Amino acid sequence: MEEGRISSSQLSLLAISYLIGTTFLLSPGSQAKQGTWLTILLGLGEALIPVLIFTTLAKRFAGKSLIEINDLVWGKIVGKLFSLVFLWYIFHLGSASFAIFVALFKTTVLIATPEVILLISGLLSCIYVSKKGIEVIARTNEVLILITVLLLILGFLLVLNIFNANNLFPVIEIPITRLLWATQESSSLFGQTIVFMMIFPYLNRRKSCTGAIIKGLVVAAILLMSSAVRTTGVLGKISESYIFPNYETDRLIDIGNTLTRLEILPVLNFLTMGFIKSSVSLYVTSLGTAQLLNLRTYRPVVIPLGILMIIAATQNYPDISSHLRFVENIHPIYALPVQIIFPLITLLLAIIRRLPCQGENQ
Amino acid sequence: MIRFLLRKFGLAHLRKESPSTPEGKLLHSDLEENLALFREELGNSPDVIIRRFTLNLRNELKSAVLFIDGLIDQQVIYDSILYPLMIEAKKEKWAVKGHLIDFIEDNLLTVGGVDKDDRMPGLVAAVLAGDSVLLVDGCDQALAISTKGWEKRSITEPDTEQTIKGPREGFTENIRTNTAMLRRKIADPGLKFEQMKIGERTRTKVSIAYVKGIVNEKLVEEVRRRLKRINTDMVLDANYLSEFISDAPFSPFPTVAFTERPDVTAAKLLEGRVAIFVDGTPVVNTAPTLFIESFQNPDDYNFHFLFATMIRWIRYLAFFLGILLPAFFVALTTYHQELIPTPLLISMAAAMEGVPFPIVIEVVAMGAVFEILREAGVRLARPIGQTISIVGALVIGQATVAAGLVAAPTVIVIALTAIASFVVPTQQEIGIILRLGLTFLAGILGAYGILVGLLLTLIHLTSLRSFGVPYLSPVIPLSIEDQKDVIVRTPLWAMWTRPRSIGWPRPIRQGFGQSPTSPEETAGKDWSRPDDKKG
Amino acid sequence: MIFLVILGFGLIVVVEVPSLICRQYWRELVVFSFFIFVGLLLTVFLTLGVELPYIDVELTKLITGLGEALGLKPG
Amino acid sequence: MTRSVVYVVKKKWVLLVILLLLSGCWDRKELEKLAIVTGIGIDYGEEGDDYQVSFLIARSGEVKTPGSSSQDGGGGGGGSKSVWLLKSKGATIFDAVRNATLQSSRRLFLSHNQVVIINKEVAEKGLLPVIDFLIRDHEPRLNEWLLITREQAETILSLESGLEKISALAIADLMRNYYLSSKIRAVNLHEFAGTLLAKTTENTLPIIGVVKTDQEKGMVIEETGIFKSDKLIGYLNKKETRGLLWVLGKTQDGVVVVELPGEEGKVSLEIFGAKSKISSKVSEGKIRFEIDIAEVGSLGEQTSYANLSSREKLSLLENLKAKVIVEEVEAALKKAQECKADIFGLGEYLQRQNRKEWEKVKDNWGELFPHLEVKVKVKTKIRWLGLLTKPTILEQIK
Repeated sequence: MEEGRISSSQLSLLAISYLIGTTFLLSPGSQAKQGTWLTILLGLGEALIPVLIFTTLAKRFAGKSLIEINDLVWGKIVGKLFSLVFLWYIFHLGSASFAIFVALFKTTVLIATPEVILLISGLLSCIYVSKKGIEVIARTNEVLILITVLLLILGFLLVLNIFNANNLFPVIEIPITRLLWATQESSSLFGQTIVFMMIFPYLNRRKSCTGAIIKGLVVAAILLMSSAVRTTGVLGKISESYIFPNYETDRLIDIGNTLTRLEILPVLNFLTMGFIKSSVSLYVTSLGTAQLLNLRTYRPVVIPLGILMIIAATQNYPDISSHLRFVENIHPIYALPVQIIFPLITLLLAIIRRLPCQGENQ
Repeated sequence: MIRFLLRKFGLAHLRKESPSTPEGKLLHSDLEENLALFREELGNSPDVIIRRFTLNLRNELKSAVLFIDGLIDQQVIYDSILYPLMIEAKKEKWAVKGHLIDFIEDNLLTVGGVDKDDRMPGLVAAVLAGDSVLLVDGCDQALAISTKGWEKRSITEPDTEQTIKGPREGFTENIRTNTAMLRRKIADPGLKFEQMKIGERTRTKVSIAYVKGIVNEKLVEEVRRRLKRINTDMVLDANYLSEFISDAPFSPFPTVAFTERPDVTAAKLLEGRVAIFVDGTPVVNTAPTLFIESFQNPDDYNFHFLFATMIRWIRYLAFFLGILLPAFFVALTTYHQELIPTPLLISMAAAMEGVPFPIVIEVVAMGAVFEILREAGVRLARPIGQTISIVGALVIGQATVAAGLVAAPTVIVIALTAIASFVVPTQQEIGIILRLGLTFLAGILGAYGILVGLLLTLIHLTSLRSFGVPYLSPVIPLSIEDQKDVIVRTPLWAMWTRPRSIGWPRPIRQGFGQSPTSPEETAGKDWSRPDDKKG
Repeated sequence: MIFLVILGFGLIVVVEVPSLICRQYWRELVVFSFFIFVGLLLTVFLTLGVELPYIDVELTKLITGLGEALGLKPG
Repeated sequence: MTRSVVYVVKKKWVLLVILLLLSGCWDRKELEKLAIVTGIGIDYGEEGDDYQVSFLIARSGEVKTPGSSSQDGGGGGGGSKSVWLLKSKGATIFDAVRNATLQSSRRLFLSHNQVVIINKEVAEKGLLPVIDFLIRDHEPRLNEWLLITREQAETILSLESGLEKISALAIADLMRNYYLSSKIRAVNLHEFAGTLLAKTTENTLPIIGVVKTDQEKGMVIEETGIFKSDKLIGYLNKKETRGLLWVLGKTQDGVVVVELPGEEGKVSLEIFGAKSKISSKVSEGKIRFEIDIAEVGSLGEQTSYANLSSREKLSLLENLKAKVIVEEVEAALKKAQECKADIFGLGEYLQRQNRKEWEKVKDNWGELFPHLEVKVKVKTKIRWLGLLTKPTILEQIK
């Protein structure tokens, strides 16, 4: 079904893009105010639990995707049910990523342009790259992430003149329960890496999946933390009033009254990350659907699922702030079954049933 | 799908039948009959010359030499065929042993290449290729004698790929001259040429060249396979082949490279590539081709590496300017005016005051005008080309701005783009396509449109392969070792491995650590190559 | 508008289906048709201005409902 | 073969979508169809609560470019004006912005707006309704300068600067060069909004006024307004303004003039830069603040005949300078305490340094602030003497 192979470093890079794809704009844990970076760090630690669970599962069934594992462990019917929930979750993530970028564009640069045009033009590239397969996605991502990191460093340097370290203190201004919840929020974002359960079989060294994912998580966390520090340092208290704090930070860039209003460049750059997130989601959803329904190739379902994805994107939320609340309050619970509970019980049952049998593990 | 459609529309008969290979007629033993056969094949063309003479060996034999005027070297025919057969043969009393025709071949003809054949097709092909055919009455075999010789262009510097410090020689139209030039560059017995004839009517000589021991055998096999697959009437130029053998026939990016320079060809062969020579054209195809090859100029290796690196950056910059500048200009002036510094914005707005068209249309129209000028300049005779540029500069540059039809900034942008697009000649065509597409997208969606366009291009590029090698390598997939000739051009003594991205068996190019040092340090140092077979 | 939508979907079908038929991928064809039909239906609904539920809102309802059923207070 | 045909069809499909896309360019705004707003003035309208918003629009047609060969050479002074002051009314700012398009043939473009000048009366009623639009909308920049005026805001915008053609750009440069005198508290929209969100810190904004000479009117930064929340309640004069800047650590350049005891004439001491450190101490339920200011400067000018280039003289000068700075800071403090407005952000220092105490007092900080005990310590240094070692004439010629 998929002939391509990717290396473990490519997987790490994909994980980075997948994680920072949308979170760059809606910085996670921003309810923690100045402590955002701390919640990201704590969330990273917490996210190691689901990551270890599902990578253990993946290693146990090397060469099998989550859908196939579910089928093996749970039998045809229950397994397919689990797989369906998983696929829905990934589908939803992809559509949310579309929706967030449309929201950004509709409020900042392309106000009059119909949503549909933005969605279709974005979808075109996603379909194109998804049909080309995981190898092309991974390679495209290599370029994009390089540019992203360079631009992030540049973005840091450009705001140094308006950076105020005083804004970073006091670190913890909110009650500890709020802080823990914010940690849970960022942890559930890191847990989204479960999407790669579908991609592990195409690693050229299958045993390296844990390391690759954790590397990706750490780098993504560092990037997110640095951008959180930058945002709070530049914006201060007002950062919590903005929907897109990172975007507002770039709006403030002013070097010698010549380099000003550079916000469009970082926005486009974040968009490329969102493009990778949507593409990986679309690819995984298509591949998963094909495996679920025993198709010979996933390519025919890419376009229909892509269309459904952008329809879901328009129907994701009534307004962006309600999505923010969703990410803050509901997503941590919503993600729990997919990220932890299902993989965990699957793993336990596999251990009990002594699956996979000898010789099957190839 | 095409088969499906063809079946559906009953167009199956349009599919070309594979050519039947008839055995060909055998020669008779009678000279006149044989000549009649040739006349039948070649017709009564005035350039087909049949020189009858009497071969005075033991007894008088009617003979004839048949050749095509213009393709042969008269001197060779006289000195090496007619003189020995008509004059020398009489001088001695020969004792002919064995077959007559073999005897002639062995004892009389003083020419390098002689082939014996008894079938018409081979002989006719030989005549058409410039050989002479010797027919002797009573023999049902004939000799095809190599007498090729025609007007040749002398070796000159190629117009399209000029260098400042490099050699001043370029390939010519003659495949033998070309392969000889290559041999002179690479005196290695590993340099192999494999010849084949492609083109049912043109019978063009095509040579695959590679250096055995450096090249990947699978690559050669693949090139051979793709070339053998070709079944066409004519091969007149290198591009006739490359369109048949390229990996991505619809991609506007060139996946087979061209060069007119023997030094470039030699360098590419020694990196493990395969070159394809086509008779009749000074252009040589090399494969596999990487995207970065367009940015590597032979002069890069003739200058100091720091300067070469800087020039290479300029080339990258110019390439991106050539593609992106008009699009950025459109996006900035119609969508993202906030990015322009205020004083500049005000003076730009002043310059565009009263211009009747939207900027996108202005940019596209001016771009089209420029392309027309360029095309006219290329096709016209050189003196008139001068006129074109003056007219272009005056009319387009000055008059339209003065008349208020086009804003001055637009003209500046188009002019800069035009110059920038000439810096990387091999990617020029793709540059034009991309530029136009991106300008349109920028006109619709601003910077977002540019991004979508660039993303699509990037995806396309990453999915491209040239003979199995990813087109963007060694950047994607990243190969740290091969970065020595991408963004920077490292010193030649530091390039101690051949580029790995193409994947040949022996990567070691030279001994490690040969950077020039003082004599004391040099003493006792071993510069032999590390184990060559390891890779 | 509806015309444009149908034209668009028709184009997709024209592009995708022949190769499936050609390779005799019947199963894939069925799945493709199903999804494309759902997509077309939803798009037509959207262009006609039919109010469809929002995913986030429904999920919020579902999860708060579940939480209340379990006696927990969300957030 | 099959694949390649699909590929072609796909390409055509992409082209078709692009053609469809071409049918509309929704957000396109042509450069020559924009009215580039460089300054906004906000006054109350005549009837009721309505705002009158004035826009200073650069008339790009009148701006001379070197290439264009227009008839009336001789700069902007002679011919038509290079700006257009457009006034419009509306119930809210956004309303007024859109009402302006009833008068303007071109679309108002706010992204290059440099200054927002607000009438004093508007500021006294509260700035929140004014700045919300400016922050919420994507077009105005966050680093545009906010200024208050006692005149009508439109009058300020219609002034002509001696050097610049567009007064708003002149005002923006004035703000950017605040450090040359360090007597202006330059605040941009972003900083103002950020301070509004802070629990204890209050805002300050510069006041701009009109200076009249015989022939023309010019602009001048007069003093600094003190805000309580978003309402203007008091003023700092120039001396107090610099007192504020000392505490905020924003003094960069400027001149302190001192008189030498026992000598005629004055000495100007140039400021090269200053740092401030604020520390809070809580003892027996009382909150005390200490402000340490460290300043480095040079001898800029002397009008006396004394040779000042000896260490003793210099340290005398340093002490005098420190005294002036202490005076300035204390004056500012006094004014702030009178207004019950913590314009220095002392509350935030308390929050950082004594979290518990702050939690207790944060809700009635306004009442507590006037009674705070604040100690000011200043360290100054004169490290450079300019290019002279001594005055050209040492003795006064009698």
